[in-house]
Amino acid sequence: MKVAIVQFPGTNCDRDTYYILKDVLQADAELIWHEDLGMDTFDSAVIPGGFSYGDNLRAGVIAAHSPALRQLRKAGQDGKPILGICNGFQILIESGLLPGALLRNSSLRFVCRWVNVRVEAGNSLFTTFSRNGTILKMPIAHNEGRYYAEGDLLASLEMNGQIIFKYVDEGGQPSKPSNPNGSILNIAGVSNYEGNVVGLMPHPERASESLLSPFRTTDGLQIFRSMLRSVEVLLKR
Amino acid sequence: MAQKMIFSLTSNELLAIKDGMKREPNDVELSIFDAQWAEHCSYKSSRSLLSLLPTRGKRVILGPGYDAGVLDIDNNQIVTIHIESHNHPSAIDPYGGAATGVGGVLRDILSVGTRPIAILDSLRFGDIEKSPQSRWLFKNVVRGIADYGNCVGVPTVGGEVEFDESYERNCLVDVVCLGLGRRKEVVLAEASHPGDILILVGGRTGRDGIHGSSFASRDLASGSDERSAVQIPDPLTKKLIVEATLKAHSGGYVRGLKDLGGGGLACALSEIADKGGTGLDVDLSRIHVREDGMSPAEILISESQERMLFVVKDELKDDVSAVFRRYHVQYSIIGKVTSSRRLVIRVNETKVADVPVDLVAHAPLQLWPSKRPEYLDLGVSIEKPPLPRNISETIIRVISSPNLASKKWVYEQFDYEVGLHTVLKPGDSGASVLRITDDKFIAISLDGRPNHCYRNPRQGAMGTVAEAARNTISVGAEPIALVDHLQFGNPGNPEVFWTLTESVKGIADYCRFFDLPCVGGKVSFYNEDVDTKRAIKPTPVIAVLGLLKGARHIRSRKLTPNGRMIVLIGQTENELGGSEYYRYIHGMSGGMPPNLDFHRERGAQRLVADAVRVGLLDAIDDCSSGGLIATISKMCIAGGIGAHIQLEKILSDCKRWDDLIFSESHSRFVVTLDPDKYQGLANIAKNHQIPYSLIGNVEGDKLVLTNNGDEIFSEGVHTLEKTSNDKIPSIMGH
Amino acid sequence: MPRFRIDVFITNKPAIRDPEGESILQDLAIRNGFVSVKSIRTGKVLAMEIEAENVELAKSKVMEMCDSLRLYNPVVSSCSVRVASE
Amino acid sequence: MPRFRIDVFITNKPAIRDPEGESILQDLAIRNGFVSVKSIRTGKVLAMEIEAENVELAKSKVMEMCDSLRLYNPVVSSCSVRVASE
Ligand SMILES: Nc1ncnc2c1ncn2[C@@H]1O[C@H](COP(=O)(O)OP(=O)(O)O)[C@@H](O)[C@H]1O
Ligand SMILES: [Mg+2]
Repeated sequence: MKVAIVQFPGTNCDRDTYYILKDVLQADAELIWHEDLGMDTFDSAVIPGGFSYGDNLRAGVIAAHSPALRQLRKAGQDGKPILGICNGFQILIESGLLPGALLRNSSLRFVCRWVNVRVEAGNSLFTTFSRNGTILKMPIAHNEGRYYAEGDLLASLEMNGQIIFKYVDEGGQPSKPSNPNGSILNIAGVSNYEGNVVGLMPHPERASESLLSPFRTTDGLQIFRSMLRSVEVLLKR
Repeated sequence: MAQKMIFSLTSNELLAIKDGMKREPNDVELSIFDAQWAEHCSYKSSRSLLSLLPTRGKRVILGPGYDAGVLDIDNNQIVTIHIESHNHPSAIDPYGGAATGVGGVLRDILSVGTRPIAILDSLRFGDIEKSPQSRWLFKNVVRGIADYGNCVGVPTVGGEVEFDESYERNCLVDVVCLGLGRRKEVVLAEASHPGDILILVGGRTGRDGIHGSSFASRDLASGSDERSAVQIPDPLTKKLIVEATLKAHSGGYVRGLKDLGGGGLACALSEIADKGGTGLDVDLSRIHVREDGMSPAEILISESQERMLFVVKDELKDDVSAVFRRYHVQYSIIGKVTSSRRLVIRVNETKVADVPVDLVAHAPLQLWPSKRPEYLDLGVSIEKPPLPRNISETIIRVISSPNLASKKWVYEQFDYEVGLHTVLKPGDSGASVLRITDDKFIAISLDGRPNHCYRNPRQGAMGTVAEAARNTISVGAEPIALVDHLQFGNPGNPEVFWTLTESVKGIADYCRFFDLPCVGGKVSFYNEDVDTKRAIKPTPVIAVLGLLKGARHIRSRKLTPNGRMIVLIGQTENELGGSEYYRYIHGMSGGMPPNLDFHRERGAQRLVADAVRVGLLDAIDDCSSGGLIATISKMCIAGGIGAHIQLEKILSDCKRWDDLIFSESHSRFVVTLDPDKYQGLANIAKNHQIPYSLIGNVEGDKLVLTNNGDEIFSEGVHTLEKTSNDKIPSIMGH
Repeated sequence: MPRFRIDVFITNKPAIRDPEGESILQDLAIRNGFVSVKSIRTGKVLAMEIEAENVELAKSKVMEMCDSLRLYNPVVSSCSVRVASE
Repeated sequence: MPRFRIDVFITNKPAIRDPEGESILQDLAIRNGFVSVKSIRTGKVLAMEIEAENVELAKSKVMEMCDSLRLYNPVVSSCSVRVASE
């Protein structure tokens, strides 16, 4: 089982994600420069956070046109689990692997803070270790994270269970003050229709060691563990 | 079209150049001298003073004089540190100026072969409550730092912000960067092997920033069109340069490395040749330029961002080049190292400059007269301000003043997490704590106390170091080194020069007494209003770096559960000169500033360090700006829990409640502990002969002050937090 | 081949909120007395120089690029292309 | 009072670099085969609606606002005002 961690010019959470997968979870992960990505040799991929191509024009849009995305699209169609974190989410949105849009935060400022994220779809490939309603503490750090989708699309996301994560308050409610960027319905992460491609704005890799968590939590590990488990299950099939 | 050259060289300097050259220099040569002999590059006004600072220590591998200080933190690991300012560029283009300031200090850390792992920023502006200009500067400076640091993926983990009228026309934007590397991988800014190849890497050379370094060394012309000084940030290119440089370096390809900062290529070339004891032969026609028709002088002094100079072995140049190509980083092979001890510049075959390295690299010292300012004596004995009638309102106003209010609005714009190092984050404590390994940490605190320095520059500077050191001790670390940044007006003004001299002596005194080496620094002059000639308050800014072993020793200011005792270490004196209380509530700058007694300070620091080591203490914070009340309220807010403080228990000879709670006396800490451990603390305090008093308890959800049983203040911690958090957003509009 | 200057304008669709425009209107313009300003919407311009046989081809090439490279996000923005006046 | 639509354009001055435009040109346009594009510079548009007696007054009011509220930094950027075509 092998996980690709894809690096674009400007990706900056690649080494962090690698550290958590490789050193903390002992998974077979590999950092791979976007030009060299061949998904035939990988069973799963993570697009980590950062500022691919400096967020020029729009976060994620330039990377979305790179040949690596052709590889990832194919892998997605083959059912391989693909996770986009922060800028990775933006890239998946811009390349059409995930639905909707990510707009500039309504505060018009970059925001870095720890938030509560509620698991909406505990049965997804990335949440098998969590249950519906589980609250995960994770930090966000982004400029363009305001999730947006229009009427029909939004309705179908809800209906198909494609909304995977929402920002919530301490009481678990998706309230206005707990929404850090103005996302519609407090959406923090979504999946594709098939459920094997997921993107989220919060950073699970920064929430995977108790030493670095203000709450001594390791909630981010649930997402990575779920992913690794799903890969295993898929491989056995 | 080439711009006309404007030189800032003095007539004495011109004479020295002619003497040294034994002929008339040409314009290209003059432009090299002009760039290298600018204050910014040569330190001609401050060099002799800076030599007062102790720079050696058991952990110091490289001290001042290199791009960054290098410290041994055991097991072959090193930490590097440097501080830079970008005051003048930020004043005219706050966004680009601040951003490129971050870019500059990152390059310094990279230049010694280490990966940048953290940024801190220290910012000073005029009164944002009154001045739209200062709000505009503040907003754009913060955004500039954020956009740059966030994009290159180096976390901004802490800093400070201060607002004071004296910075209305001269904002200060200081950035500290820390790096991490391996001891055997330190690389120097030297070209020491004749035959090696010089490669210029990174962005194209254009006309930006031409005269930037001589510009930084002149007064800031208000309203003038200093377009040429504008530097455009390009963090994406920087990120690629960082990765390419570290990759090339880890391949063992790099023999010397130098960033291009103030003074551009001219300064970089003369410095690497001087340090290496060699000469250089450079062909400007090889350089990748952005604009046509640049003159040789313009190419030499251009301050285009995102460039590095590599010195590599001839036979490795193809391997290195391959690394740059992989990261889409542009490069040109521009020349080679010679043994001539001359800096020879050509355009194709034509020699356009030929100067002796020794001459250009060593600007003649500039000596300035010095005179003690009169205002110092006038302001000492002042009448006490009237006692405020409304205690609650006064306390709330002070602790939510822009200087003391939460800086969440600032640090939430910074990615302070990337890199997985940040254990104590902005807002958690006075110092930030970074993980190096799972049981080795570094702590860093960045502080400036210009209002104390204004009253007494020597005491103020010493106190600034002490405060930064106490902040690192408060999180459980041991201070191992500092860097300083000296920001003053025009050194030609004898009063300014006197305050500079005193400040340096203060820092040096502290370093010597505490055996704390100064491993780097920076000087910024001409921070004065061109029209009124009024200088900023003397502003030495200090970053103290601490080392911490064992995660269990990490402490923060977060108050811990009900029932803990609150102890104030040290004695509260009637010292309110230069205090935030006097400034903000009474508009006063006079009075006696806090006095630093080295023996007492050392005792208090050791007491806390010892108590942490044996596990006696829970929350810790040092007591400084805003006094005891500001410290306690920050501790309550950080912990989300209340406290009861009994003023009559505080050891002090202050007669008035306001003096007592707002005094900024040094050598004090607020600590909390389990009542069972009180005796242990008492024993340690006795060893160090340091006074302490049990002043209250952690309890409830309010901060309550009583005086002999009478409640004089009571406010919910949530309300305090909200008031503190809302202050800056409400001033900034949203 | 001749060169043309084509401007691409990218703006949020009318139905999509534009917090930046709102903030410039409310927090800056109106707050500082410019009350005759009734609305502000922000957008992005890309000023391009392109070689083409004629201006029509230049425009259509740019248009093609806008769509195929997603210079704008069709979910939320619209895009228009104009020949620059001077 | 009549309403006018005025567009404000804010771009880096010609002599000042625009790394964003350079990156869009290199990493997006040229990389994906649009090699006839020779340069791209980015800028910002503010589309305003303003009430004024006539179009000239509308324009000058907008310009005054841009200057006094520092909607752009004259050291780095230039700002121009145009009446929107439709
Ligand atoms: N400019 C800044 N950048 C990043 N963090 C900042 C900045 N200013 C303040 N902070 C953070 O906010 C917290 C409070 O800072 P400050 O008000 O100076 O109090 P103290 O120095 O007592 O902690 C600190 O953790 C500090 O690092
Ligand atoms: Mg401080």
